[in-house]
Amino acid sequence: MADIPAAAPRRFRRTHNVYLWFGSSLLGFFIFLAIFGPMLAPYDPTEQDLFALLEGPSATHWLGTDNIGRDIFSRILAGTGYTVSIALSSVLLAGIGGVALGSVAGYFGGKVDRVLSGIIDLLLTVPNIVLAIAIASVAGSSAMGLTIAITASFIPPLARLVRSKVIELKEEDFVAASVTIGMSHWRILLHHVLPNALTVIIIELSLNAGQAVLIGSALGFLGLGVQPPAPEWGTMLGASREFLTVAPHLIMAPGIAISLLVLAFNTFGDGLRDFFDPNLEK
Amino acid sequence: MSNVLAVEGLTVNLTTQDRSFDVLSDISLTVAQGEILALVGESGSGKSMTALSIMGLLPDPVAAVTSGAIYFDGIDLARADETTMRKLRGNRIGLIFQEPMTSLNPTMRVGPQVAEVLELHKGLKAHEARARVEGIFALVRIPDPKSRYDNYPHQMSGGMRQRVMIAIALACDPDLLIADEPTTALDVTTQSQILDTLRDLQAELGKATILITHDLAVVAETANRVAVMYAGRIVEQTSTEQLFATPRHPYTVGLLHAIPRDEAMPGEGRGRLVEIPGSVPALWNLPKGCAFAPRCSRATQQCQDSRPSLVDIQPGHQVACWHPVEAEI
Amino acid sequence: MSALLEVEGLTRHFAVTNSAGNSIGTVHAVTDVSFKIGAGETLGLIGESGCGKSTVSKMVVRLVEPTRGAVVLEGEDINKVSFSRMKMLRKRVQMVFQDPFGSLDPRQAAEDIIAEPLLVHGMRSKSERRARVVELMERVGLRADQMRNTPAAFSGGQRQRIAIARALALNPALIVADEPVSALDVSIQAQVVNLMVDIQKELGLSYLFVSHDLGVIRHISDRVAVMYLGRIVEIGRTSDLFANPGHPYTRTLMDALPKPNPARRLSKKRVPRGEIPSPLNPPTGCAFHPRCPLATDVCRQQLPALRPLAGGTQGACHHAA
Amino acid sequence: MQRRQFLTAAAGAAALAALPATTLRAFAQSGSGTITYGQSTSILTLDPAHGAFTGYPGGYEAALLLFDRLLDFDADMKIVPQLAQSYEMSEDLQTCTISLRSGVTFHDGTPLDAAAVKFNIERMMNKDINTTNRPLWDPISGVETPDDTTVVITTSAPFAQLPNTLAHGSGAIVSPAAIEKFGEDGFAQNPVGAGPYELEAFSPGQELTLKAFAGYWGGKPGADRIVFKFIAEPATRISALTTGAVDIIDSVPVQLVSQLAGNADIEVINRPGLRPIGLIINLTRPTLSEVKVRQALNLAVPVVTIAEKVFFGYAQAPDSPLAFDAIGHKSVGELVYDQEKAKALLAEAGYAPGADGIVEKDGARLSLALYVPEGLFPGDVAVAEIVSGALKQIGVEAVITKIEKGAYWDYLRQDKASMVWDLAMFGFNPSNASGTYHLASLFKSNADDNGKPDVWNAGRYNNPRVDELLNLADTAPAEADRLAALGEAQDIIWADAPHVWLQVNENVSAARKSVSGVAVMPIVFTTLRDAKI
Amino acid sequence: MLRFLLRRIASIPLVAFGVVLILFLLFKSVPGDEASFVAGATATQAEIDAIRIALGLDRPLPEQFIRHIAGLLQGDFGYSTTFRGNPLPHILSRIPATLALTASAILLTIVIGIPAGIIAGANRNRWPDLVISFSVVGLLAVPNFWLGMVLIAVFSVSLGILPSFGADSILSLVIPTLALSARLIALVARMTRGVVIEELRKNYVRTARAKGLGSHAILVSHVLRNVLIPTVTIIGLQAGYLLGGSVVIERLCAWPGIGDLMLTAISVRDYTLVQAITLIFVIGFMLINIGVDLLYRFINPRLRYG
Repeated sequence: MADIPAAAPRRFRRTHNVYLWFGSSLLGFFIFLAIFGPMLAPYDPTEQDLFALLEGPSATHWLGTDNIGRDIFSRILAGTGYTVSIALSSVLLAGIGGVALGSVAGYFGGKVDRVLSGIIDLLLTVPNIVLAIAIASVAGSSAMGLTIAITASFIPPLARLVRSKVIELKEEDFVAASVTIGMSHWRILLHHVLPNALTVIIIELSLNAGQAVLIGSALGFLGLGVQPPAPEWGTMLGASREFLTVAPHLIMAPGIAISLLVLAFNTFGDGLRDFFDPNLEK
Repeated sequence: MSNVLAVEGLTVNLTTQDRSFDVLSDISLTVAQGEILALVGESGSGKSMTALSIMGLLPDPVAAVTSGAIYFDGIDLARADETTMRKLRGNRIGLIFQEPMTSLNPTMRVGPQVAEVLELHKGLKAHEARARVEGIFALVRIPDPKSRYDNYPHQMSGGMRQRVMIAIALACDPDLLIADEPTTALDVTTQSQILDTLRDLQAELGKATILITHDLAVVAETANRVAVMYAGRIVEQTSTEQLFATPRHPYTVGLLHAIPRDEAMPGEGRGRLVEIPGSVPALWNLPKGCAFAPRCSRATQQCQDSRPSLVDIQPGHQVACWHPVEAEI
Repeated sequence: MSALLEVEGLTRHFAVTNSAGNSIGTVHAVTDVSFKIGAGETLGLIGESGCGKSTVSKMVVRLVEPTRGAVVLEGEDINKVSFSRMKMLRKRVQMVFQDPFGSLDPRQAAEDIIAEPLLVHGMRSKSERRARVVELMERVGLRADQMRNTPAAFSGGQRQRIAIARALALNPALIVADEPVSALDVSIQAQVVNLMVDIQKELGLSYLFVSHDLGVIRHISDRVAVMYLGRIVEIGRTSDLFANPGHPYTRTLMDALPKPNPARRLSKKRVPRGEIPSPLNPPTGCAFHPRCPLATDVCRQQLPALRPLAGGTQGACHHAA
Repeated sequence: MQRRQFLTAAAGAAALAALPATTLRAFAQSGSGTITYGQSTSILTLDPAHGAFTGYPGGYEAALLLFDRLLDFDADMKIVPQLAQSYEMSEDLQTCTISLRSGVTFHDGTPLDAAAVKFNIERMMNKDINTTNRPLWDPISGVETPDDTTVVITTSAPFAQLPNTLAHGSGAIVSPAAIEKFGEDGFAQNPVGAGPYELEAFSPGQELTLKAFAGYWGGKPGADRIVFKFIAEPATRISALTTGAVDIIDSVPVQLVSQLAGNADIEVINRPGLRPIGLIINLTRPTLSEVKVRQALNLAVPVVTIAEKVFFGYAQAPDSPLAFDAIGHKSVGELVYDQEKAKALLAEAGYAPGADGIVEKDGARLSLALYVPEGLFPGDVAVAEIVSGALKQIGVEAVITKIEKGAYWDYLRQDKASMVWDLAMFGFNPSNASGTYHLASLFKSNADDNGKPDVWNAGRYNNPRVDELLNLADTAPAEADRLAALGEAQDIIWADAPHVWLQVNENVSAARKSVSGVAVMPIVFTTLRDAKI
Repeated sequence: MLRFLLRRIASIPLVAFGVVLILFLLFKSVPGDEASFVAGATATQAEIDAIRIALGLDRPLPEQFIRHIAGLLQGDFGYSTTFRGNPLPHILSRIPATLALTASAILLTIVIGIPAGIIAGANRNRWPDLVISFSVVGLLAVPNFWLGMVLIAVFSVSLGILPSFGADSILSLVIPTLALSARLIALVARMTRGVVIEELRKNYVRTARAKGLGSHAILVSHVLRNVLIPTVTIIGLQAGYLLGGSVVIERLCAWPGIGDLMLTAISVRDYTLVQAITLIFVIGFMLINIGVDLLYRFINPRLRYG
């Protein structure tokens, strides 16, 4: 139907995007918790009650207490901020790095591309959690170290994605058209290529944010995360491992919190993808 | 000559996420044995939909026949169940598609892709089928059929692949052949070769054939009869000679004039082509009256208010127009 | 007529690698192509897929760098000028692409697409730009009230009009049109061809018009060049070429083209032989020899040069009269 | 289709082929006569010269079976002869004469005679080979072998702890022939000793299999085979024990003891340890050089509650710088939890609460950097978190930094300028059981407080009287005098509070009742020497 | 094919060199004194200095790197504090366990993920698809180590029917394999579903329908192979995830592979060992990808008959 104008821009057409609706609500909920969680928490997340250790859920402690008598519910709430902000900031930084590297390599090609792609491919051969573990062990246990580790492990795959998308867009006639009107390459890259790659990048970043939560919590679980007594979820899981047999409820709350947050990022990303391109299959 | 296929008042509805509309409205046509009927029209006119309706290959559940019938050998294909249709497809109705580059399975050798039809419908064993397939390859002018049998599609040129598609369609000696834009994706020299083969096969085998194309020149060189489609309807239907000699529908006239012609003045003058103003309306947003009225220089209030139906204006020449062009050109 | 554009010995070869990165040969996309286009003239470039006509058009606007040869625009070799000079030269040559979907940035409004060349070449005032856009849109038959729509809201024909408006924005001397109407329906094709003809009459610019459609080429061109496997096999005035095609390939093309004449249906036609060889390993000698009814040993061994033929065209054939 | 089946089959075969032999070994083999011990720490090296803190105490426990020593500790840490038939310290505490058991051979058949013992002791004296345990061996100045069964060891100064050294894990006697055969580097993976069990198979960090040594001088040991398996996870260790996959486990997390105790097939074996855990206070910091502040810190931490609640009673609050069972321990005080008094002491020291609740003096907040290793001491991070929480109550901020255990010692033993911590968790295990050794290692003043600490006096405690008393405790000819000196030293150190005293943990192991004779020693080790199945 | 293989294998040392360089620089930037980690807890300054000289840590960085590379070429990965020497034999002895774990995870992924994706794709928007897609969304959100913990809690602790640790019997593989492969199964199922849907839209499927083939026959004899081509690539790309995931899962389940060893190495700051294992992971990843490429060429006739 080459000659039939699309009646309306497609973005106004989709009203049944369950993923986007669900993902953004859940994500909104987590962001709300990240900001207001500490205020809502019934207890100070570091407050200990040595006479109420490893207690199960009760009216006083909704999700029970941990091995030194801290209120798990309060810790989960207080931990939301860590996890959400580490995920978002690392993904944002990785996005900036990945876009810079990938677009320069993809657009300008030639020697620049060979050098940059060489480095990217090299880093891609290191499994990303291994890279993150290695970097975390150097960067040290802190929110900053964790962010650096996750960021660094996400830049290579993002750069590769951006590069291939940029190469694809570079072949488009509208880029050729911009060349023929005398536009500079930097301007073409910034005004025509990157804006058209943006949706792909945003979708990928959103999905990466879910991955960042997973990798961050895995590092926390392995003891490479934040410093105690910060209530980071992965670290909480790592600490509750010892009590798996006596207090299995300890692993439930952080595990479910992580899963829900990942779910939120993933479905939000899927929803965005459906939103921008309903024909793309996941 | 008996009719192999008779389509009567076929209407097909398409439902998308946003809207529901008819892609085909009240289509009636017949194809007789030994006859090539051309369905011609621009993109979106519904010609391919017609082919898919006959084959029962409408995208389910998005598109569905809402009224009308498609009679083939006493069966109403519009109402036949999937089992019946499967027995007909590839067996008694052969279909050739537009894109020979993608219509073959890229991971399967071409011979078995033809043999598959024979094994399915004729119960042949693989080794029996092979001999037959090689024969059919020869029939459709594929040189060196024996070695070509084991080629993968990517090892063949577009023209050869289209011949393989024709071989698939002809393998079971069908009663009806539907060729959907069989040469559109091909270069002009290749197109010429394929059209030549189709004409030869028609002369040899005398199938009832529906040729779907947007190219009136292809119609002129190939078809006996022509149905011109516009916005989901047939607007004119007659013999090829009649259509080119005395087109009656303003749209047909416009199409014929829009082609840069042999007979028209050579280059330097660069006179204007006759253009049809405007563009094809969206099917979900058709005007109340004649769909062509907004682009038609002859349109009157009547054309805008009510839709003309397809009527005989002379024997064997049907036009759907309130103000047909006079029989001269 | 002094030449606006002179193309001399233009050659472009691509190294081809397979998916594993192994070199599997060189594609001879374009070899030794020369032609001239005068002011106000239209040169039609015709050929089947893979003949190199698109590559030629891309080299003329310097989207592809030639392996050898020169593209001389108004006396300057565009591959040898400075960066800033090139920017100025770009104002003189504009391009219209085949795919009206791909050649417009889907995120830009029509106005911004058409105004972009103006902006790039220093028209700072927004109101001036808008005035020019309105003028251009009207010139190509679009309503100015559609200017804020993105390409998705336009039909294929309308998009091609936007592309033409953009090409016109800088008042070029030459427009390279690469299959500008191939993706359009017949009725729309006529509209766009007419538009281009009208504009040429009005502004006196030149076209390099690339197409595989003999009818369109014949209609619009002053002169026609026929390409086969990367080389020009025949070139000449349109009337001469169509009246007396000299090269066997030109004749084959014309024979192969279906005519809207039902009388031809029953007559026996000359059907081309063989298939187009791969440009990866073109045949020796005259590339057309495997398909040529006139071919002899000399055709297999020697590359024919362009020479004047009896019909008034120049053809590269050992045997043509 | 065929191709697909082939691929599937190939992948399957690859997976099976990839399984190591040990992986596929079924439970069947661990039948009669085999004791399987699930250890919380891995065995990486089996050379007694390797201190191997990384694998401590896993390797020591295996060494107890592989190697015999001249002397041994009994269950109460009393020194008893093992390869020695008898030993005698000279009056001046500078010579020890040992009479060897005769006819003892190593697993490789070579004789364990005086020459072999001399070789071993000289090997441990060699600083290039034995890089750890230096305070145990440095005092030794020479070894003589008057005859095949007599060894005379001399020290450069009076050294009452020499028998403790010989009974210590590093005193294990290895086969000189094997050292020669495998080289200094190779021996660690191919150990040959004269213990009741000899090496069968060893994959470092995973599994060690020992089999009964037929030629053992003490007769056939209690099991045909003992398998040491490294299982880091407490929960998996316990499920392994309850399912019978292993017979013995160590380091039962205290929270799981009650669960195990309820199992009729399992016996919990626990023993108070010799390692008091505490926080070394960095005395080079002006704020912390004030004893009132240090006492306030001690008063602020609910140590008794920690012992009872966090460690479920499997720990005690100390009453001395030494653990209860250490030789020479004297009860010198009691740990009181009194935050009001702590606050008062801080106020006396000139601190007043600031805006955020943290006390200040001259505008400087009392904020301390608390360093803690992860996984080196029982509940280390959790205890640090509790301390931090408790100190907050009296207005002292303690910011926790946790360090991988491998790097921790480097942080702890820095020269003065590089000390980044104010409080650092530490616990010293006197593996030769000597209280004198313990206090000397921790509280004897350093030769140069600006450089790295000589031993473990990382906080730079310096009290000449304590130095004097500790010297006396090592050199006084009469045991009573030595003990008195040690007692007084404990009094002084306790009052000076150079550490925040925390807890003395019990060592808890568990065994299936089908296995008997498993013992837990105060020095952390679980010994299987007398284990029977 | 052979040339391709040789070329790919030849690229391994090049990549390995780059990775070695990156790791070398990374770990040289670690704060703290390498020699004192090696020397241990009770070493004196003199001893630490001696070690520094013995290990060549006093030399300029480029020289250290050259020595490092020279050592690697002779199979000497450097001085590991954990093993007091070249860690290579110890790493090699642990490779089979990691291989067994990752191979069984890949196997499970192929056996479950691909069919699930095909079933979902072929029944798009009907209940089998909804069930599978829902599970996929769930599995993709769950951290693998938490899944492992839950599996241990349920099957080992509560039910006592599966061993939770170590590598004693084939049953020991169950929990780590499930925990490791769950996410990959979900990913592969999801991608396969997408590929199936995409393939089903292609023209050759329309041709098959026009031949009179039923949906099942089309799926099996036409679509399957076309689906496998991209799917194999996906599995290859995810091999990195698998190797990385094994680090966490091996630690959780006390599976004696190199991932577990890597964490031990990190906790004792044995960076020689960390670097060596990372290098092994990289080489393993490349080998898997070469294998996948070969398989890809094997399935895809376009590459077999260029």
